[in-house]
Amino acid sequence: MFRKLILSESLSSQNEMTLLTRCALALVISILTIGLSAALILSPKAEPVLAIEALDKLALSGVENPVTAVLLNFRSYDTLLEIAVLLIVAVTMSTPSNKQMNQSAADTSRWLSVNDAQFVHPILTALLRWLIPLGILLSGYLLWTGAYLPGGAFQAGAVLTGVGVALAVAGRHHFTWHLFIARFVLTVGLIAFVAMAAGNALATGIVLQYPIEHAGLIILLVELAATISIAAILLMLFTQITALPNTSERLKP
Amino acid sequence: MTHDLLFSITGVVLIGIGLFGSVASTHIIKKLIAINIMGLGIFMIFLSTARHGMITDPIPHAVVLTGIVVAIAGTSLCLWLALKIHLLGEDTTEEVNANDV
Amino acid sequence: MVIIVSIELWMDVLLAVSTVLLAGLTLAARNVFTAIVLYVCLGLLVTIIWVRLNAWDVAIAEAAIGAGLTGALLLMAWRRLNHPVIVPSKDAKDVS
Amino acid sequence: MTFSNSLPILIILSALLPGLVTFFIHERQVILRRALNLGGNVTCLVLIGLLINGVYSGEVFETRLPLLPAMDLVLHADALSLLFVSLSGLLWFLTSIYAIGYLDGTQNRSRFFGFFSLCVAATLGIALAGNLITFLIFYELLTLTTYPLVVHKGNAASLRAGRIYLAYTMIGGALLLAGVVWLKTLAGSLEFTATGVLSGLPHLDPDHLKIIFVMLLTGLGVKAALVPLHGWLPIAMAAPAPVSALLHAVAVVKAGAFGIIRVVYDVYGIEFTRDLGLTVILGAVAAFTIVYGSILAIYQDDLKKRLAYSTVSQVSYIALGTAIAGPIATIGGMIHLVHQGLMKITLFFCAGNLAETLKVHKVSELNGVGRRMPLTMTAFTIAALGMIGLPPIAGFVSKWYLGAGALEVDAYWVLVILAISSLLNALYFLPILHAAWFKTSDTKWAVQKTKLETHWMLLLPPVLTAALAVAAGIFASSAISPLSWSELIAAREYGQSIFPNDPSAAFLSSPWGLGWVVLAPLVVAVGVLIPLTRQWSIRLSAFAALPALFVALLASPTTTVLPTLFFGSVLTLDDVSRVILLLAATLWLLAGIYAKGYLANDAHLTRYTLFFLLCMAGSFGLSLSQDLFGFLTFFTLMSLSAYGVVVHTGTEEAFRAGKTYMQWVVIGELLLFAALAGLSSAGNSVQPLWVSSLLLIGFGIKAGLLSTHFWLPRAHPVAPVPASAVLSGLMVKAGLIGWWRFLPLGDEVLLQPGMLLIILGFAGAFWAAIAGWMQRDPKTLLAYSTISQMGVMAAGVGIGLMYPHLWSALSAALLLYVLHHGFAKAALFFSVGIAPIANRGSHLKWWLWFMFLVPVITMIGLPFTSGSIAKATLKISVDGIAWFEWLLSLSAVGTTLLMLRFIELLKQLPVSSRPTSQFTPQIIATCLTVLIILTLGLGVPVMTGIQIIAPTSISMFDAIWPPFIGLLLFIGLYHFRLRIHPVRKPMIQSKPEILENAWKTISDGRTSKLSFEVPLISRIKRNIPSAVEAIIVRISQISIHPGVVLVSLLLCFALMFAVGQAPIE
Amino acid sequence: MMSDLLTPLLLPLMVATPLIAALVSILVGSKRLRVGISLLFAILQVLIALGLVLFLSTYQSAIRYELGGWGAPLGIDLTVDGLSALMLMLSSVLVLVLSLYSSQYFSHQDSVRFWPLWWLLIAGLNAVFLAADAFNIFVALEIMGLSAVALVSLGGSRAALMSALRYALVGLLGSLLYLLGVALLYRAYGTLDLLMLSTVADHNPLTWVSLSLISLGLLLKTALLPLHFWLPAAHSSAPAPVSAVLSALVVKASFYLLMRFWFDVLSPATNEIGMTALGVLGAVAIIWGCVAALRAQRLKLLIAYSTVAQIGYLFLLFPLATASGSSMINAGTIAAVVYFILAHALAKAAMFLAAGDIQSYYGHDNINKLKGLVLTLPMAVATFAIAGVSLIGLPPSGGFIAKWLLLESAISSGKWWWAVIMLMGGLLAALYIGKVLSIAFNQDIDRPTVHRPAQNRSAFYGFTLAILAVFCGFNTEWVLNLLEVQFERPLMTSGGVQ
Repeated sequence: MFRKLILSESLSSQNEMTLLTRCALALVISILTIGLSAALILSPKAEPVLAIEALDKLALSGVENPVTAVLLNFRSYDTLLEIAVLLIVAVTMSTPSNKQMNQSAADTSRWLSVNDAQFVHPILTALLRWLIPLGILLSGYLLWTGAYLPGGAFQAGAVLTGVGVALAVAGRHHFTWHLFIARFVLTVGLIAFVAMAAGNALATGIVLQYPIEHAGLIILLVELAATISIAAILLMLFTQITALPNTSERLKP
Repeated sequence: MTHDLLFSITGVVLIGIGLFGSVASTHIIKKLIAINIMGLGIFMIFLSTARHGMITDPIPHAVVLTGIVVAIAGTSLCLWLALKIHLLGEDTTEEVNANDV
Repeated sequence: MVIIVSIELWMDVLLAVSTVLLAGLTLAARNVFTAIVLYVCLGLLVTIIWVRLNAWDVAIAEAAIGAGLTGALLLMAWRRLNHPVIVPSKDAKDVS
Repeated sequence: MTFSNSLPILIILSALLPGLVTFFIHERQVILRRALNLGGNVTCLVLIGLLINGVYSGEVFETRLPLLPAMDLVLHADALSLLFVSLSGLLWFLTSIYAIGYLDGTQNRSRFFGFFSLCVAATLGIALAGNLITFLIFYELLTLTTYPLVVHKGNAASLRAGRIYLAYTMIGGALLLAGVVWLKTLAGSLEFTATGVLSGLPHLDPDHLKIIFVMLLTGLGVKAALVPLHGWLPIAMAAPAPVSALLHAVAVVKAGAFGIIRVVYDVYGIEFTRDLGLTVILGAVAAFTIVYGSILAIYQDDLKKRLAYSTVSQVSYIALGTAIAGPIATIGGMIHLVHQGLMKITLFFCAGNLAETLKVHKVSELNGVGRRMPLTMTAFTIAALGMIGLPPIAGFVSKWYLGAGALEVDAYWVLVILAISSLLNALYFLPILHAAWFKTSDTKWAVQKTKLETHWMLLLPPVLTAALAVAAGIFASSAISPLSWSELIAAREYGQSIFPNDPSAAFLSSPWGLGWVVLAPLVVAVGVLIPLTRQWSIRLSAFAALPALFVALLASPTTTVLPTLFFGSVLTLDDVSRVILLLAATLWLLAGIYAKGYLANDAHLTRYTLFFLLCMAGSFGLSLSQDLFGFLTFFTLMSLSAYGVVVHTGTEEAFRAGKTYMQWVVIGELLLFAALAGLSSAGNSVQPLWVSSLLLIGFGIKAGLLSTHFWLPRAHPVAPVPASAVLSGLMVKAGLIGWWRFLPLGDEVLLQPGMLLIILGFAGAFWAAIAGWMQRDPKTLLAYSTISQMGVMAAGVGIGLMYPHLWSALSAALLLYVLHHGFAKAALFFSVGIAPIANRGSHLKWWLWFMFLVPVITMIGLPFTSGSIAKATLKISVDGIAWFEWLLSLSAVGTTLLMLRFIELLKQLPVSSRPTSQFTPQIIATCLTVLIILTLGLGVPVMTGIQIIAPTSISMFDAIWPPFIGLLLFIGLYHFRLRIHPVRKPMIQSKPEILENAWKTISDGRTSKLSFEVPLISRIKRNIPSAVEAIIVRISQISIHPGVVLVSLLLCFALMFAVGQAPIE
Repeated sequence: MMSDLLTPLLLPLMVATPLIAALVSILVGSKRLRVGISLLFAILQVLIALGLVLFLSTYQSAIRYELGGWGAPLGIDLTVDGLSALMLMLSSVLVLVLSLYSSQYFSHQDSVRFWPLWWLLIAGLNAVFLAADAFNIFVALEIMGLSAVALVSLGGSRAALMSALRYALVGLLGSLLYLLGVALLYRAYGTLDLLMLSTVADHNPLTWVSLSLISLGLLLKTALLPLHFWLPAAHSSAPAPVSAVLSALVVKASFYLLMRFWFDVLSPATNEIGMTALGVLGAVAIIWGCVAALRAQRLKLLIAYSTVAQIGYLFLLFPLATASGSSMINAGTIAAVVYFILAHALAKAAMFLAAGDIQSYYGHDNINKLKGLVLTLPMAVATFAIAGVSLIGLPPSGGFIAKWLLLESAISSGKWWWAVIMLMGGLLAALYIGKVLSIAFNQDIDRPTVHRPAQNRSAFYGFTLAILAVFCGFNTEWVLNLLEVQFERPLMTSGGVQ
């Protein structure tokens, strides 16, 4: 079922599955969906016992926004693993230092360096002067309100990535990711989380259990670190994909 | 009460479409889109269970958030792999190598 | 229990049907570019559904990551995939 | 971990650890590797020694390691495991010495010796396994460790062999695993208990057990090479020699057989298996394998392949032993485990030696190899004879117990199988021996550089194992011999107390008294073998008979019992054996003196003297020994060494005569084996009819009875004169002694055998007379006269069988007749030797002719000669059976006819050119014999105390009329013979030719390249029509010949007469 | 007393150590330092696992650790019982040996990316074995899947990348199906915790649908026959230590989850037909895997197909476990399958390491060109042979014990046809291993072209793994009574399981 994988659009047309198989497949899947929806309709929804319990314990969690409480307090282990997932993808894409990108001009000594790209987007550079501060402001706001209103690390991180992407697309700036500072920024989220877990274990004897009084502050700090690293990782995803050299580095025979 | 039932049904339909798309389409990007649609469907079922009239259950929200991040991570990894293969340049159609059934 | 036939319900039914249609269209699209664009629209539509389902955090995240970043990634990847690969001969690097 | 439960695991580790360490030793560190290996061997043997005396003193050794919740790895040393452990330990020691010698200079030896020790560790594990699971684990480990050994050489053939070996053993292993698991679920724990685990458990569904048994049997059958599963064994011959030696003699094949024993005895329990009827399946498969393997072996030209097929058949003896569910058969099966191991490993060592030093692989290339590698070939001969089952060597002991065990449960078909397989063994081993020793080698081999024929490491093991095989045979009933061990096991298996051994004579007299009689010639024979004392002992060889003569004449009647020898052999000197010993001693003495002159400048004198002495020892032993095993051993020793003498001259004709002689000897051997086995198992109850008839025919072959006499007229004349003198004079009498000892003469009436004997006897007498008369060569004539005289004696014994009350007088008469005939015939043969001088007309002529006439006259039985006295006493002892007297006199007519013809032929002998001085020893010997004949006529009653009625007038007349008629007949026929065209070749010869053809077609099958079984069947199909057609042609020729008509007339006349006269009461 | 206070802490530590190791190996610059630290962490991980196992075997009670102190339904718990302790022990030991092997297997360039991914994969593995929350399992599966894909793509060749892409797509689809199953469960029972689910779950259509969805997702990841197309390419083109860990542990982790869901969590929803269906698929997998292995031209491909076959063996557990009709899960079969996992993991890892050596020495691993291997790489051949012994299930290896227990339970439950399939599988395995061995022993060849001088040190690790595979055949007592340690079911309202 996954045997055929086409990369270039031109070839994808002739390799379509034959009509017959498509119909058969459609038939099977529609039966499955009808079955599933029937099961859904028939069986009653469970009482929101868990929801009530979560909302009761919200006070203890140190934040008002129930989603952030669940994310960073009740089920903080999930979020920890979540950031680890992001880190995996970041690591796979990190190119070792000596394999030089072919943007010769870019200065590879600094994380964010300005290069004199020949073609610069006039409109985009103009827009940037407005967009970047706005983006940063917005992500800071989202981070801060996360505790009380919908918002939080992931959303703030996403907005920050948007800013970064705009910068990269504009063409004047170039990110190099193999420096220590870059690698540190990528891992700061996970490091903060693990440090918090260990710290809590010392403080309250149970891993990932916040001391009640400082919960809010610790959560905020961790969210900050998480936002930075999420933003960095997502930005890296984007730049690495776009920055892949166009010439084919055919593997040594 | 019927709102969430309606949305869970759409979620299921989305899953169906996503599954069909992921299997039927051959181009890597269309496959990834289909998989993302399927993810959206699942999230829709999750979130439709979250709404109980007045109380909204935060657990599914956290789950869906994590789900979205995982989805983006998976998709970007696949794209990166696809590009690396593309850059190796040879024949772009996936030729089934001889002894690999 | 009487189903309150209210405006919201109709709005929701419309929303649901349009999402399903849009999803169908994205996959039925012939070329990849339209598929990506339609997917971005689908992302936005789904963000509205999340709002209807009172899941605000998810809506923001979906808008930023689901619609924004994934769409951008797919577009960039699509562009790189369609460019013919220049075997490392002597000519200059790609200008784009 | 006390010592008692750590010893088994220590034994296995002593093999395992050196193996593992050797893997890491570098190729070049030879000394370290050898030290490690031999060190491991020695420690293992020491530990086994400790184990043996531990178990012997009743201590229990068991190691228990937890393996699975309900089962653990158990190593338990009981008597049965001890048998196999000691065998493996010992043979591993010898094989590793052999391997070191065989492989030095080749590459990756560390790997070889590593796997070699692992393989032995697995075998030890199998031996010591306490329950079926441990057995299975080590069984599979054995497969794994033996595969790299089989593919050691790495060439295509060994790889193919490895692949096939793996295929067979893997499937076998899977079936075994399934069987064991199924059994485990049914029966819970599978500990090996003495009388079987399953017999105790109630409510076990029998047909489940049957299916499991078949599965286990197939699993084990692969390794035990039962027929359908034996395919891998011959192909695995591609492995190097030490591997095929260890694999086929000790490790793999025995593991399978051992497994079968374990399953039948310790898992199912022998009675339970028998009730389930499973022993029938096992027995059938084993029997078929035995026969099939032997037949295949005949057709293999490659030596190792032939040995492989012989292993296939031999191992099934063990299975057969287990299948015959009797205590004695069990012992047979178990000791065969050890004996076959010893013998087979010797054979493989020798095969390896031949391949290694002379690059000889094919049986057809073996001509004369005995001369080039005497030691190896002697070991090979001993082992081969052992495999055939000839007495002194170990093989006989196990076959004897198998036979006796079979009769105990009266499974007669087993006896038939044993006989057939021994015959087949002879068919494929004897040609090798014959080619090796008696044929001259046409290919020239690598000249022998070293003092010894090959590297000492290659020579020592086969010689040692051959010695062990012989020792296991000779000292069978000693304490530590495998036989007593297996009795211990069988007793445990059957839960009975140790049952009494058979013929253990109670009384005991002076130790080694009569032993010296037999030992003297053997000592001198050894002297001949050793180069320094060779010349001296050849000169002395004649006087080796003196002690026997001294004992026969002067010693008082005594008995000597040698408990350790064979099964406790008993030598007694009573009046019968005294007379025979007297005859034997004198004849050997005279023949010895005569040979001095006759063979003075013979090239093969040493070989002749060796066989001469062995034959002498055999005959002395034969006459004295009372117990079955002893008698049969000496009987075989005598007949085998006689072969050496018969083919001494080395002419083509001698070889053919030797071959026929050997064929009949082997057939006789088998019949006697079966008969004596029957006799021993029948114990003291009435002797069953088939036993006595087998005895009759078996000894009849030796005594040259009519239908089985073919070898005699061809073998005797071909031998040198002194030898044929003894052959005719004494060895033929062995048959008679046999009847004497074993037939129930004098105590019960055996009508039919007696009748048969009389008919055959007299028919033989008349027929031989006619046939002898037609001969051209005096020695053949004398052979025919022996047949006729033996016929008369046989008839006498027949009368003894029919009228037991006459036997006491009759035996005395027969003794006298034996003496008379012995000396007379010897004198006649001697005269043939010196006739050439007499014809030359030297001054001695008249004196020589007188000496020739004396034996002739005594043979004819003229009055005042020992002949007439013997015939008269015989007539009187029969007191009044008229027809017997008539026939006796008629036979006298025949003898006279023969004697006259003899004189005529003597005259025609060519004149010899050698100076008379060289003939002096021959003349002295003939004078002595003639002197004895004369004194015999007069002095015998004084010495032997037999009362003789004074020669009355009637007896005088009786003594005269038969020779007179004989003379008339001779003159009449003289003319008749001149007119018919000279007879090409005596027509009576023709029958052996048919046999000859049949034999050639079967045995020559091997010269054609027979690689696989299918062409064999087509070959037989092609041959049968040609053999049948030849027979028909021959018969047609015979019938038209006038002589034949005359003879058949006479025959039926004699028969009618005899039958008519038989007393009706 | 002191020890039982600290031991629960070991559980989170078990997940934390690999994460910390990953972080450190990202930040650290030089390769030598990175390798040194990794080995340190590997040893630490083995010690923790040992601590857990010893605690369990002495106190015979499972441990449950509530992260964040919130308790089961709301918070996430980490649990360890006999089965997971064993799996942790196995994976830590294997990881230690494989880390030693890969310390000098990778060039500097690759090792930058290898070590972090390696540790993240192990973090995922440990998280799966410790998880007690349905969604947590999803995230852990995701970590494991993505890092595995990344490690496979390290191979660098086009085949490696293509198989990595296909593996990624399969992984994503599998995870999503699993998530859908979890969503349905949450919708029906309102809780994500497995223990709570097991008490509440009963036989209604929704549970059955979710179970089948979860199973479908996990089957995709375990590569049972119809869904196995991605495994051979992925496992054979990945670098040696990666393919070893993939075959030995990653595939087994999803099987472990299947066992958890089918026997612990949603056992009321399981029915006879489902069980036998899995059994039949397993049987077909055995036969098909062996046949494909026989036909494979490359050594690593052969070993990968043999993994497909051996996975078939594992699925024989389902028809046999509840064969006796009663809902009682007979412990014998579970023990047998655990033994299979143990023996197969060690043997397969040893084989892949041997194949790795052969590949680095010859430059290719085309079986037909490997004549005379026994002369050039004796240690590799020894490893391959010994591991082969355990795969075929010949005594004295662990494989034999596993086969024995499985055969015994098959025959005692009267379903002998499974036993026949097992025996057939053993023989077929013997075929393809025999094929390789007979080529290796073939010595009449000229000198092979040396690609890279064989460092026999690296062969040593494969050899130790093979020896371990054989030695775990001995005193099985200790392993079997460790498996007895299970959670005592809180006897809640719905009938519960035992």
